Amino acid sequence: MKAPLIKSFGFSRTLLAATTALGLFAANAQAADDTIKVGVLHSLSGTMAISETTLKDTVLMMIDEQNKKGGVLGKKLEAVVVDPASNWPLFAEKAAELLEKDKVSVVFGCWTSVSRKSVLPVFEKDNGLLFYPVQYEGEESSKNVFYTGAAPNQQAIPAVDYLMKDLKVKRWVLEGTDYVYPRTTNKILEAYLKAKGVAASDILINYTPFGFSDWQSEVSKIKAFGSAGKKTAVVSTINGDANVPFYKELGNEKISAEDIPVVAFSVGEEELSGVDTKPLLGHLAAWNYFESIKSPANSEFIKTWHTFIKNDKRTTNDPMEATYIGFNLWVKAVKKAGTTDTTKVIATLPGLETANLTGGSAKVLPNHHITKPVYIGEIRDDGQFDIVWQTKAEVAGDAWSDYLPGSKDLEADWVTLKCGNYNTKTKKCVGQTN
Amino acid sequence: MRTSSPLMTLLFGDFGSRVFYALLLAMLIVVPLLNLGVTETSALHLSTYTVTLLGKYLTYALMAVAVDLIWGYCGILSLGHTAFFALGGYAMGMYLMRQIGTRGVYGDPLLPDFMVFLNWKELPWYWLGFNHAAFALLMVLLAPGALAFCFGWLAFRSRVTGVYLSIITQALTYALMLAFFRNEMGFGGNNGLTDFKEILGFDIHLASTRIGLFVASGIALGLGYTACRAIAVSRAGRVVQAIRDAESRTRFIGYRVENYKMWLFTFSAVLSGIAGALYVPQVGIINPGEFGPINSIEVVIWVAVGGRNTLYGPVLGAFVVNFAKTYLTAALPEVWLYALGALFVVVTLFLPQGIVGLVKQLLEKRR
Amino acid sequence: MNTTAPTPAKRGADYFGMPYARLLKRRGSDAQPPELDTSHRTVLYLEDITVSFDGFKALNALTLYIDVGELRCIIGPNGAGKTTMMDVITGKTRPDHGSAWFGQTLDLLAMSEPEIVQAGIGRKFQRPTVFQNHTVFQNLELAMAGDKRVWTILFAKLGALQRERIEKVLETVGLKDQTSLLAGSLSHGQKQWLEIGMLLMQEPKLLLVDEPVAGMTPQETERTAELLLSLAGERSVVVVEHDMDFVRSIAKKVTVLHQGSVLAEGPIDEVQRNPQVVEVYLGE
Amino acid sequence: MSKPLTSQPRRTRGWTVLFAGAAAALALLLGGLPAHADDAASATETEAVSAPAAADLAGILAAFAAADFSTKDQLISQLATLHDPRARPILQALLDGHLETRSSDGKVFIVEEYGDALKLTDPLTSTAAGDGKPDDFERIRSNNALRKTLKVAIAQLELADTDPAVRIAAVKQMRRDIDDSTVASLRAAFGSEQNPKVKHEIAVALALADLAATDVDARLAAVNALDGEAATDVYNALMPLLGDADGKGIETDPKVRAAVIAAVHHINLWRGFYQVLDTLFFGLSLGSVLVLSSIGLAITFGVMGVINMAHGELMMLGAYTAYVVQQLMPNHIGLSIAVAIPAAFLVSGLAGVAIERSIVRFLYGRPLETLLATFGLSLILQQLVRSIFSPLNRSVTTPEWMSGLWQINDLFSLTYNRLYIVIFTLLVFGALLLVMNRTSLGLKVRAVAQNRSMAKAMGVRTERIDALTFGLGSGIAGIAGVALSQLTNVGPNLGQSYIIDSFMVVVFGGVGNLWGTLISGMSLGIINKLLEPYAGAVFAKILVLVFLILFIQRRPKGLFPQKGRAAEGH
Repeated sequence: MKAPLIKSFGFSRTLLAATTALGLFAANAQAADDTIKVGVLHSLSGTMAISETTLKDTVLMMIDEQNKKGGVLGKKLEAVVVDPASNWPLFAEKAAELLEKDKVSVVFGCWTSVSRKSVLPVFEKDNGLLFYPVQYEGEESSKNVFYTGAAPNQQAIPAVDYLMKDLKVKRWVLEGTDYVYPRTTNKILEAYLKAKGVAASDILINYTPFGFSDWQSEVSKIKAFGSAGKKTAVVSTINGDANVPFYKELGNEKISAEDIPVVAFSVGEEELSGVDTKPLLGHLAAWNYFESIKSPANSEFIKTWHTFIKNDKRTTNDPMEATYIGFNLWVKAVKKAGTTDTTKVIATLPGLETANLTGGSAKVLPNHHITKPVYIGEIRDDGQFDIVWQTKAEVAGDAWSDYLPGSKDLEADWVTLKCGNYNTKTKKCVGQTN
Repeated sequence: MRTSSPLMTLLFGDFGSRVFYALLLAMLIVVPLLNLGVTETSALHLSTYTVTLLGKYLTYALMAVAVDLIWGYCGILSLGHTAFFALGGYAMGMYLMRQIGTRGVYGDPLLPDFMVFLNWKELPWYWLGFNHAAFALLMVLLAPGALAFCFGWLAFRSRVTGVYLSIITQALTYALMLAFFRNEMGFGGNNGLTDFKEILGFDIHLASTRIGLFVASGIALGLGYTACRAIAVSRAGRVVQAIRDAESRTRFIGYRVENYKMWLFTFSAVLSGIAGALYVPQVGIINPGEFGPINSIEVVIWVAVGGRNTLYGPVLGAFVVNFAKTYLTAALPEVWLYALGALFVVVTLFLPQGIVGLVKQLLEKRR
Repeated sequence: MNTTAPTPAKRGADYFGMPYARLLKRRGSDAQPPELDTSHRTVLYLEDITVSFDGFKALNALTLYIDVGELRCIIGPNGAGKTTMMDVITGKTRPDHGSAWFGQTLDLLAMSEPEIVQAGIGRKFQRPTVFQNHTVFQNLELAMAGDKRVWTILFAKLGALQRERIEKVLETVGLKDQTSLLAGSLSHGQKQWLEIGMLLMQEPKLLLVDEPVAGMTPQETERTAELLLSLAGERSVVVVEHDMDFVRSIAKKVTVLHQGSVLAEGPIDEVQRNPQVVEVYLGE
Repeated sequence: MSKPLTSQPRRTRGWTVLFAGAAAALALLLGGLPAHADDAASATETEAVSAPAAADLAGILAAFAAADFSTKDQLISQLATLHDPRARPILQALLDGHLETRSSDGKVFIVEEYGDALKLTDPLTSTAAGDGKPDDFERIRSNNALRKTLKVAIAQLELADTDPAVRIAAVKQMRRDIDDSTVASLRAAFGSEQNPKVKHEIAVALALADLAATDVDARLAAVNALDGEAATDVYNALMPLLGDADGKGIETDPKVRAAVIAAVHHINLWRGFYQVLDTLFFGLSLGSVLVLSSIGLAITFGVMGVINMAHGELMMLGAYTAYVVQQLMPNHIGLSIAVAIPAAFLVSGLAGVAIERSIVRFLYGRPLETLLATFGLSLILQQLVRSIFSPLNRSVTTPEWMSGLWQINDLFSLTYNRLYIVIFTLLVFGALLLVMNRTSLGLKVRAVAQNRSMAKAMGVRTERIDALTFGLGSGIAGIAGVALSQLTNVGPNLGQSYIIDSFMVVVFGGVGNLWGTLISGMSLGIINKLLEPYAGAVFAKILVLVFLILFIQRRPKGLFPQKGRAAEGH
């Protein structure tokens, strides 16, 4: 019984079988010539699906709209949607799949910092083009990535300025989820506050894990910290799911915005649509876009969105605007460059300008960040925001923070210096160059 | 040549193993050929993406074999085996981080980037030594091994069995996940370790390095498989299966059941650690998510889908489930979870012996 | 009752069910089986053993002695404590109170299950427990006396002498024709014999046999009786059984357990006439 | 301990009472006029520069429509000093967001939502002014600073309320923002106040104001008066006198400083005491959540031995049921919870029965395989919910009676939702205990669990019992989901975040023992909360897990193991 079986699995046959099997993998989906492929790399399942699914829909909507206008360069756009399932290594794998197998011209995607960090080497190696639409911690500038969300100086610092000047806040709780965005933002804020003369004992920094749901102790800690006779505010970089129980606890503990206002950097209209907002009245959020901002472009956008998603109750939010800006910038760049070739598109992008949804314009800077206005809104009882403060002009995004010792000498400039990480002291470029 | 030598029996003693060795060898020859030997324009060319993907599957397969050794043969259902996988991965990741040197964004020769912006002044003691490949390799084996040994020593001596054991293994990996999420731990928190540049002096993004890693994973799988099989067919392997079938009886004929379990568990953990160490450079990131209890359950599912207590079944299972996942997340991104969930339900309900069992049944029927 | 000394159960709770001292003592002990001293012609001493589960006393100050080479039958109604007694002897259950010695020198309460087996006590369970997925031969091979440490067993090979011993036991229990069958495919009676065979492979000084003929055909029962009789003498055999006919066919001395302690002890005829025994068996 | 404070919303409904109160307020304010008038005069001097000249109510109201926030602030102050009984409801409406302007003519109304329409009240005449369409009106918005001003302004008017409780609340409200005008009205009220409790609160307020006096004796008297008070605002006021880290702002007089130190010390003693109580309560409430989420598992896993990885998803179904019920009855939020509980029990219970009949029953005796199958099922259920309800979180409104705080005294309060969840957990537990111990279903369930074949022989329809038991466990998971919907996100990931903890609780308590589950859940909750202040939230959880792992080593069968022969098996 044994001998013939060994024979039957002789190498020639096995090799043939194996080759056929591998052929399945090798079958490259050759890009059809009449379309331009656009990759969408947002989690549709797992923990991040809550936030990212909306962005996938936004990109699909934008593609739809663009195709109605006749596409780009005479070709229709074709979306390639994949699901990295909130799994970070899978993000890298899916990025490689989009770039190497599907040969997409551009990718819109990622939400969390770790997903962006995970795909970064892939984009740099394959010379891909990624538009990243979420506010983030900065400390990065890649040739292949355009950051259309806010850098810390476009969100955190203006918000703190507002609290300090307009609300006369003297005592600060920096409450965040324990990951890189809050850590970095809080480091920057801590340095900034200290530079403004706030004593170390008036700053409380606290971290909780992802999805944290039992806020009783933390909130009572905040309450106790806030009862020292100085106006206290909470700067919240709490992420995602942990927000709802946090605000519920705040509401139940009757910590009102008049006593201890909470200004959040990750809570927008979409997050609030999952919360009963009555107890949150008056708490703050800092963004570069609010759905309630009145402008013709915004009304148009909201209308298109409602039609596309077939639901009048769906809200819009800041990362959606960032996606909108990123998409329009890419279309402009492709039209200007006359090709979808990534090297040429990347070279074309800096300096381009497109209208944002709030009446201003977004300009691509040499450091691959864009200019954005900063708004501070108070939560209304209908889950929307009242704008209580805004910057006079758009703020330029800063890749490297001036308030961190490691990065204050660093500069990103892909136009003249051709470097994302140039040390102005040593005059050297670290890492990727152009 | 004596074909009936114990070694030959060990290697080619059963049909499944022969198929396994043949396919593995074929893969190790064909894949590099199609990637490096065929021009990119050819239809036969295998992209580096595919090579990396296959390399990842190979490490998953090794992990599945390790889990099968303790579950299929000894009846220990560990729902925390990714803890060892991730530890091995972190050991490798730490080595790769140290290899970055001054090429990090802040150009610090000693500290990884995440330490620089968190204001760490010096390298924590547990990072020392990881700049040497040999030390890192030792840690790949030692870290998971030591943890498994301690855990096994505690758990098996006090006769924690069955469901209880499964659940505390889950607690173990869950606790580790939470711990590694903490930025204070010095392992990069949620972002983990990423942005690797080179391994053993080779650029990690080069196709040839990828092939090297792929081949290394294949060899590791082959050796790991052989070692597991050697254990399985030895008298110790029979003792282990005896423990699975009738633990009390085994104890009452004079075996120290806890020692057998402990050593087997430790060995399996070391194999998982090796799998993790090979996994990390291929996917390019290791973060605490790898400790996730859900991941552990998925590994168990690969084993079940392939067919446990066979060693080759889990290899098949790892490939089938992960290929399905890769394919479906791109082809049907909205509904792939239905398909995957249904696969698990159907396999457990209708294929208690997995795909391998089904094939066996069909072959027997034909005869 | 001795109230000052810690009861074994309390001591047992110190760490993983055994005190540190014992933990240390156990190192390497499975290589060298301890010496059995039966110079007083008694192989097993059970004195004042009490075991309770949730207040229910499964054993109540049980005292029992077994002589060298003796074949003793233990009978008693359900719940009399027969199986619990075996559990105590083999180290599976730790008593709340009392002492158990194997020969003059070995304190059973201080030994782990494998140690007790190595010392020479073999046990057959009530339900036949054999390794279903191993062949009959492999079952016996696994049970064979010898060094059972992991490393040794991993590289163990079967020598000619050992093969001979297995063949001999196969003959004794009458399973020669089933050598390479999977144990799971044996009949109920054959499994019982295989289990006895596995005990024999351990070369025990004391055999504990729990209900060996339950569910057997009359022919099988008869064969089992012969087998057990042939085993006594060389070693001590303790049989727990319900089947009075079977007990009568093999026993010289019978112990009757009732509610966890000894009700009567003596030759079978004498015991059967004991009015208390009659009441326990017939009155309920 | 004082009575719980009546909350703002309750009073808003009793407008008729307030009108009466406002009349009295007018009288009282006139009585306290001398002090006040000076004050108002000095205030108007500065305001006159920027504020629109609008002396009467109609003028102020008209000015509101186009005012920015700082102008609104001044308008509110003017309203409050008008001594017009009509001002009170206007301020309240503004605070509640019920003051709107009609786009067509800019006229201001107090509105009330009435289905799709608005019921209008003319604030000038306090009479009904017909209905309107929401689209025709624009709300006069307020912000944080404005709301604070509003509350203080209303409080000033409320100082003359007939209900002492309202007056106390008013004083406390005013204490939050003490300035010359509030001090003046407080002094006036102090003289005429008869109720000793209210008088005491006013005295505290005045003492707080005196802390800033230039006269040392006045300060000393104020500090001494405050010694023994424990309210947060007192603490807030005393603490800065001790100076911050750099010694800035420190009280200069040594006698006063000593008195402050003593007073703060007294408060700190009480704070420490209540902090312990707080922590224990936090522990109990966390424990209750753990118990709730694991008690269904104690049935399916503990009694039946089924490892149901979809247990979390059954909770999720319960939470979504709560959401759907609320969508169906948007006007009866309070009632919806009561309806949701049985509904969730049914939905999850039926889902459980379906799971048992279609999957689990084929896998009895293979517990580890049920784990795999139910894990697959949990993936399907999650995705199903994503497909039906979208991946976004759903908003479940907390009913009025469940939100807020039970202020037992100045330093100690319990949040209602946590309190109710503790009670609810105990109720569910008690009910389950009754079912298991006192009903024939419970008897049969236990019989089947202990000896299936014997139970079958005695005529128990074991298949039916299996399905019902699984349904019962699942139904309780659904109920737990309703409770969780009040605490956390209602989203597709709800179940996953609780599943591991649930298994830990059951195993720690001892499988098959309901009491064990209760005690283990509660003690894990308390241990966690005791550790949290020292170790931080994450590390506390890690410590608890490590503790659990070690505990299981020592007692492999949990806190309350099943004993006897049946539990051991061969």
